[in-house]
Amino acid sequence: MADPHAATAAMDPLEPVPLIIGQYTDATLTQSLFGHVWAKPTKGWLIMFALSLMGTGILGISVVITLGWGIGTWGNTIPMGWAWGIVNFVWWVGIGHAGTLISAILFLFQQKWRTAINRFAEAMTIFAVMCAGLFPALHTGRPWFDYFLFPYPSDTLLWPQFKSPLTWDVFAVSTYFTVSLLFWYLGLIPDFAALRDASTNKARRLVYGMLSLGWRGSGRHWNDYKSAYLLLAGLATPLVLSVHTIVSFDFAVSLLPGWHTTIFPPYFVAGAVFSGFAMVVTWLVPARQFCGLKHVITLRHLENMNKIIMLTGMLVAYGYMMEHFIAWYSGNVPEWDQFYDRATGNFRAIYWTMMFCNVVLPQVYWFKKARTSIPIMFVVSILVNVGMWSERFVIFVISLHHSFLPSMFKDYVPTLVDVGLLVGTIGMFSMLMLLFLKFFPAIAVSEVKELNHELAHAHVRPEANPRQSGA
Amino acid sequence: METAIVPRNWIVAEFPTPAGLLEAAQTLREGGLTDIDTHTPYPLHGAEKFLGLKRSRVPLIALIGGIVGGVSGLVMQWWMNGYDWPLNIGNRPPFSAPAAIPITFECTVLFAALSIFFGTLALSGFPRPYHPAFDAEEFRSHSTHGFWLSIALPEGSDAQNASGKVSELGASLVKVVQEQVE
Amino acid sequence: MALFNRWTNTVSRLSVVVLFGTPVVLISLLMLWVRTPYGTKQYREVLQPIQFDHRHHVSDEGIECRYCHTTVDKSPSAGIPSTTVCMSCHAQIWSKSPYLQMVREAYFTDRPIQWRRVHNLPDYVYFNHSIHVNKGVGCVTCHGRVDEMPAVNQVAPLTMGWCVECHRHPEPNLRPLEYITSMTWKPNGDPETVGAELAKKYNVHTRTSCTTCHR
Amino acid sequence: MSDSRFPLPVLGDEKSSASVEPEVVSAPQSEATTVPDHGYHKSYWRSLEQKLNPEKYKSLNAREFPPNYFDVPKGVDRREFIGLLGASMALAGLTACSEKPVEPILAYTKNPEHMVVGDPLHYATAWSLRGVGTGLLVTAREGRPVKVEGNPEHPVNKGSTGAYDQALTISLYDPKRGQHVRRTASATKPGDIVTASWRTLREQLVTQGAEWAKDGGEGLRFLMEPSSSPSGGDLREKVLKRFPKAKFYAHAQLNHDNAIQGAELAFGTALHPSYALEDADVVVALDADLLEPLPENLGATRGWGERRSELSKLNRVYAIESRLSITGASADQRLRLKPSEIEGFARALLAELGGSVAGLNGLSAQPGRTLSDTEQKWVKAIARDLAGKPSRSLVAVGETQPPVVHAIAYAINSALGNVGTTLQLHPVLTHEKYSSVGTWYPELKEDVDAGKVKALVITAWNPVYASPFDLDVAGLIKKVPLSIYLGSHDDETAKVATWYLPAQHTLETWGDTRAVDGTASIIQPLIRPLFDGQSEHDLLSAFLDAPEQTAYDRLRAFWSGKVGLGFDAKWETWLSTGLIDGQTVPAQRPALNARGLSQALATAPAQGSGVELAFVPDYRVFDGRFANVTWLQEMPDPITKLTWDNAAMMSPGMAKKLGVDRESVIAISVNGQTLEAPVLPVPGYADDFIALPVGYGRELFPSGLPLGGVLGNPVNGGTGFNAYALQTSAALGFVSGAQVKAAGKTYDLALTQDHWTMEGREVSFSQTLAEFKKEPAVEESRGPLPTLLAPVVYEGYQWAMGVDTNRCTGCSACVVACVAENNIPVVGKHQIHRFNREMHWMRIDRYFAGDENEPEVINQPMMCQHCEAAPCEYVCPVNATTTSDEGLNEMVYNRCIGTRYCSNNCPYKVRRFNYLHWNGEKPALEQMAMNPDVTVRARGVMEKCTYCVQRIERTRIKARTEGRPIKEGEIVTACQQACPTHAISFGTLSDQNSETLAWHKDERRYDVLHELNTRPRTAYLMRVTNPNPELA
Repeated sequence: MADPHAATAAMDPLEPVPLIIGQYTDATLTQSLFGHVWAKPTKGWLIMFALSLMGTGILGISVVITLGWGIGTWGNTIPMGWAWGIVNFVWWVGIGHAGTLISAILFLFQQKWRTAINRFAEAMTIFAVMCAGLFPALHTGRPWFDYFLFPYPSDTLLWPQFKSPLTWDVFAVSTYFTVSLLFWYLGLIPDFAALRDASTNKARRLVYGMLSLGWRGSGRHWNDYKSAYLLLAGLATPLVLSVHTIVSFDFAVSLLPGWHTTIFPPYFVAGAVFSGFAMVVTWLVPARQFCGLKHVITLRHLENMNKIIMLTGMLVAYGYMMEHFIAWYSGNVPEWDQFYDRATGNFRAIYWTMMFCNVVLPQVYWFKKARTSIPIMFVVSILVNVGMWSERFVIFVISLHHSFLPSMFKDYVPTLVDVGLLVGTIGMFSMLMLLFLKFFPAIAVSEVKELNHELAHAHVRPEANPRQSGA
Repeated sequence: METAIVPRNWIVAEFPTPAGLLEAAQTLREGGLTDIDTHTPYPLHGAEKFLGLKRSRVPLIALIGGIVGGVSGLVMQWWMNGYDWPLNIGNRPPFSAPAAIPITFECTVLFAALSIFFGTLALSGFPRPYHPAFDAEEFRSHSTHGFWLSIALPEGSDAQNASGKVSELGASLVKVVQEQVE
Repeated sequence: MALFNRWTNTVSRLSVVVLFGTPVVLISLLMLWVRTPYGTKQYREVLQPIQFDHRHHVSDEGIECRYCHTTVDKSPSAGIPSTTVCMSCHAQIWSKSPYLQMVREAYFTDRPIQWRRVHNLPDYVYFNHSIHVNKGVGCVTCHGRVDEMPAVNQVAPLTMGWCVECHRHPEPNLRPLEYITSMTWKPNGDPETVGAELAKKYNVHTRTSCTTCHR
Repeated sequence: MSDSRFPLPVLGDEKSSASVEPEVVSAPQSEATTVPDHGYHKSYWRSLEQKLNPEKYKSLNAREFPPNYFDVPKGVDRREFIGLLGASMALAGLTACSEKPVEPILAYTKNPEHMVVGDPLHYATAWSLRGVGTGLLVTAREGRPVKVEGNPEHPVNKGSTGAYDQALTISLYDPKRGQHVRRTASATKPGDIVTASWRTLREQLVTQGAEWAKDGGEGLRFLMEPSSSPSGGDLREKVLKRFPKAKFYAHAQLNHDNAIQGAELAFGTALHPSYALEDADVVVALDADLLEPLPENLGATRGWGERRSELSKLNRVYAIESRLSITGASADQRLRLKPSEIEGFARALLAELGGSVAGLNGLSAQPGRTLSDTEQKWVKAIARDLAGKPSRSLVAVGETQPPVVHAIAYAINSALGNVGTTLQLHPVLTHEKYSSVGTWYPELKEDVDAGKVKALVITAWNPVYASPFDLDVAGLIKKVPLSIYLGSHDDETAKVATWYLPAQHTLETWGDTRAVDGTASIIQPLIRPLFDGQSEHDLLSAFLDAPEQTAYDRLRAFWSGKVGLGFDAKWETWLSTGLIDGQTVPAQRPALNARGLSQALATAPAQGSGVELAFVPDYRVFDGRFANVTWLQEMPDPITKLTWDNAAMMSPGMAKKLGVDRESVIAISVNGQTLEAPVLPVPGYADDFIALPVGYGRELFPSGLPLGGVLGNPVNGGTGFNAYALQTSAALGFVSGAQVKAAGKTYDLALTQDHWTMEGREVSFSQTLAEFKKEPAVEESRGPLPTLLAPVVYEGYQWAMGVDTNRCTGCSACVVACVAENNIPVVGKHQIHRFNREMHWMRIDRYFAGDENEPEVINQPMMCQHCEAAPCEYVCPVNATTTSDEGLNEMVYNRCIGTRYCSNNCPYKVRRFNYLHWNGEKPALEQMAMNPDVTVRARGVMEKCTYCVQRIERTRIKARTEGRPIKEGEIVTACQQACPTHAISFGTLSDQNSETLAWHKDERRYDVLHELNTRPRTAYLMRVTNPNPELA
């Protein structure tokens, strides 16, 4: 049922690049979007998967060492009670923000271009938060007592201490993970149903059948489903903002020069979105290539994301500016020393990496060429995450290394285990992403179809109007 | 959920266009058939109106969940730190409202989200792997590209005649399936 | 033919319940268990190398606790009597009894008897007998009717919760010092009021600051 | 220590001594460290080992080298190890899921007198270093000595101690101590080594003694550790009576000879100085480290402290020195001169004073060189100052300066009438007047070469190692057919002697010693010898043809001989007070021997040229005898904050000139010897001058373990270099004309403080008296600040501390005391150097201010400030750290999950984290030193200063059972107790007349980082110096 208007309709006068390239019926969309799920794993995928498995192995080893011998196997010191591990934690949580943000906020703003990438971003969120969650759990001195953090009736009559930002973290991160998971799964249900019905292999059908919970696209269900999805999106939006705000409280609530800053919440959130979008781009570029999704994940999508990267990048830059300005304006000696030390001290290399990757680099996106060039955006997106990692290092480690008493200005060098944990989590993250790309509907198919449908009837509204029923 | 001793008959019919489907659904509903449902790969605009559905109850569930979550989160913090065992934590008040905001908020969101998710599943009676409509092999297209109508026929009504009616309404394919018995 | 049969509906719903129910149940069971005597290791008769019968020594002979546990009112530890204490009587009475073979051996070879610990507090708790005994907490309050135990067993849960309850509200557990070792003393009247008077009299003010017990 | 009399020793004759075997009724609170074990028997160590494991015992004895700590007798091993295992398991919460094993409890078979199980016992005893005694009060827990403190009754140290004293317990439990008697078939063939027993040696000595007696002991030589022991002197006399021709020498590489010779020059008699600084308004220290907490200095140090507290009583200290000593650091004004220039300065001072002070005008002293303008300015100013304070001033000279400089100082002092007031002159109390190598080596060598010497007995500490390279002591010993070495470790000297006897530790032995003023004390043991140890007296008594006596009997016999009637009563008093009455010798007031002195002055002083080297005692290992004392090795050097190593210390200027920096290695050559040493530039050092701390480079104590503690054993020590390798007998103190060049290598130095200045922050305050009078710098840094928080009212006791930075010399005795009291683990060089993970609850921040050549030094002891509005508390997610009802900042190990957030948020960074299971790595023997009142922390928990809460609670319970309030001064924290200058006070602010409250109200009071409004309970008193305006 090719619609004559579809192609033209999909064109937006302001946006030369369409959201869906070419003309598709629902049937053909199904085929093209699920193709990669049914296809045999490609060589490239297998190689990548092997690598990511190795990474996960490194993670396993590092975890065993950490648990077996203690945090002493990390580079942490006094005064650097938190270092590499927490840098990784915040970095991953930050990355975990794009997903829910893209799907939730863009959904609320009715951004059509979201549909192609939200599923993907949500998956990323969940895996990133899983990686992040590892670190707070591991970095305690006695992880087997981490359950002290939860408010359970203990026979010691003791409770957690709710004034501590760490307690807030426990609630924030676990809530965030749960809600993201629910949101993601709710979105997956119709597509699982589609896979159940479209797949040929019986085993697949059974598995997807169970996952789809028996979805049958009923009008009544769609009715509840839509409002549920909308509400979850509505909840997820402030949640995303709250989570990184609370993470930033871990530092803002303390009294360390370089930590004790009111600008942290907005600036952390901006940074989180910044790195999150970058990570999405990093994955989308190859994914659309190898999963044959170029027609739904178009340059327009990528360009939009690059725009957001530039915007958030500038927000972050503003954050840096204010930090430095306040430090100077306050005239507080430790505060000023802190920022002076960041730029000139032992760790200045990392500071300048941060400045380059987060402030200078995104400016290339002023040029449409750069915004729409696949290689450029790929490199930039990776460097942005390097920059964001450095930012966390700068904030956490350097602040601790140069706090109040000069007698306790100490240096920090990570150990192999530290590095292993970072590499390892990246490995685990990639492994999960690859599995997701292989076995899950990487695109919100039903939404794309809906979009396709809408675009097709952009100015050809359904002729029928419901007559008011007497019943 | 319906567990009838006498297996009921169901009619499933595919329509070429969403518009046709909705039209048919409305006509049949006005014809007095109540158990009518549409099955489509994506939500159709205004389907609820054509099917004469009421406003979804999910928002209410969400509200209740949120309130319960928020209150319990706040009370928990006050009771544990402020009442059951108040300790001197760096001269700060045992319970201080500002410090309670984050957790209260998180609890609100968590409870609301959980109630939305499980509320929706409950309303739709999920998980429910089996449905009579699935017995029609062609029905499989409902989740990918087909626009289907399903009618649960009342006891003793004539399936043949009913299906006739449906095809008159422009269904491209009409099937009668019988509900499984446990 | 449908992918799933009708019965799968019930099964799937049940499995959802199980999926979310199991962890909840398990955790709550664990929390219950640590509160039961099994968890706290109460009421277990610990058999000692020598068949020493508190019943006999306390009720039949009417020997007072402090005769053997000499340091209970002046030291953190109540003091396990040295073999000399045993021999002070058993050099005369039952000096030939086979039961006491080990005691005599210990005494003459100068190698102590290996008693087995009954009340085992965690390593990081610093309990002090003397202050409790001097402020009116009787032996029986924590150790139970030792005079009725053939082999001593732990009657109190010895959980931190149990300690804290009394430290928050000691009155009901106070008694006059002259009855401190009595196994049978009962307050005449409401233990609350009696305790309140004693608390004033002995200037009892219990503390719940951490360093009271943890150092 | 409220009561002045301490319980009598439970350790007496063999019989009763059985009862203090460290067996334990495992009281709940001592479980963490002591879990009882199976049968104990009379002699705890040896026979138990034999009983339990005869096979093992044989193999032990057969081993060539003494067993390392894995082989300590099973008894301890299992006991302590399980104890820790138990503790860590309990902490690790494994007990929650696994059955706790039923623990055995062991009662004493026979209750020792005085012993109340679970309560500590304090014994008054003493020990001596280089023959100078200190009165000690040792705490024993169930028979294990666990803590050493000064004896408050002792007239000299009045309860204070130095770091060495504090580390005595751990040196007792040193796993590397010599443990077995060893005999070499012949010194020439050191290869075949047979273990033997003290018995065989004694029998051999008895039989050979008869022969030696024939020629009056012609061939007998004794090289003794300097000793002032009265009974030891008696033994020597007895030995000499039997062997009139035998000879006794003493050896100590760091010794008092110069001071004594100086006295002989000045007064014609050998005298030993000590100083009464409490009476000195003006003190001139010529290369003298008066405040180094050595036994002879503890009195002076306390006196100095008294003069630094009240501004009205402020004294003035001039330090003219080459290196930056703690005295120089605490001085009001410093002048840096090379060691060889000191003499010229002293002569000039003498000449200058000659004009004004009667009695000196006769003396003509030529400086022998032209003094710089600054020097002349100083000479004039000091001279005026001294002359203005007759009998209330003091000129003191360092041990390494030549006798004539001492003589000059004596002359000035006696002319100013200081002798008898600020300068106390005592007759030399050591049996041998001199102990430097030059006084015995030539004579002994002659005799040995002549083949005269048949037997050589060495009890001096390790003369082979601690002697100049140009004297071949080892060769000397090897030439002697029978050489017997009694030493603490199986060390360099032991390797060349035919017999090695492990020496008893001072806490294992009976004996007596005398303090610098002659005050005598009984040394009583607190534990039976852990190993095959013998005491010097045991060894000497083997040379008498008398039946063998136990050390105890011998000692009693000697003293009853002296006292006669009523001895027993006296004896008990002596033991309980730690003092033998009537032994103090009155200070002498000799007349100045002008002729002798002027002869000495006639010879012009030797002039130094080029780079000068000084061989200085190390603040941690002294002359090397404490090289394996981990507590001292990990104690940061008071000035440089260096741990586990020594370094070539020089002025920053000189380092620049050499083009080297911290940690780069230089090659130092002098007298044809070359030594490579890592550089550590230190402000305030004289240029063209290098200070080389002695006592390191002992290959017997190899550094470190594989993986350097990243995954395993945390203890990993540095070794440093052996400075004796450059020392010649001609110049023991300092030598000039050294060649120095960079070796192009680097060597890691583990410093606990990298940044040496305050980086322009107001962390610690210092002003001159004048400035302070005009405008105190601290007014901004105290008092309440506006806050939103509602005030919290504290009822009852409010524990608080005061720290007087003007009294603190930085000597670090408190640091070691804290380690001893609170079971603080040692982490080793690697962990400090690579990770800054030192665990000290108390550190001393040392800041340099001003010019790098004339630095002002401020010491700031830093431990948990016990903030009322503690930043660490509100960030802890599990309530593991809270404020107690008395304002203590409590740390609960068993609740701590180790997020380290508290440490991050602590502005003082005084919290310490157990990154690895330090205590699990502790050798079983060292675990004996643990204090059962303090939890042994497991891996993964935070810890910090608790204000010694275990002492607070113990005292509280004592007071409350007695139904009385806690008395002022009844609670003394470990650091406060040890401090020689009383720079720390502790008490409750609720008591209006408590000293601590007074300090909190003092005009010099300030809070560190006051602007953060953490409301610390620890108040600091700022440093106020009293420099001479003329020199400003």
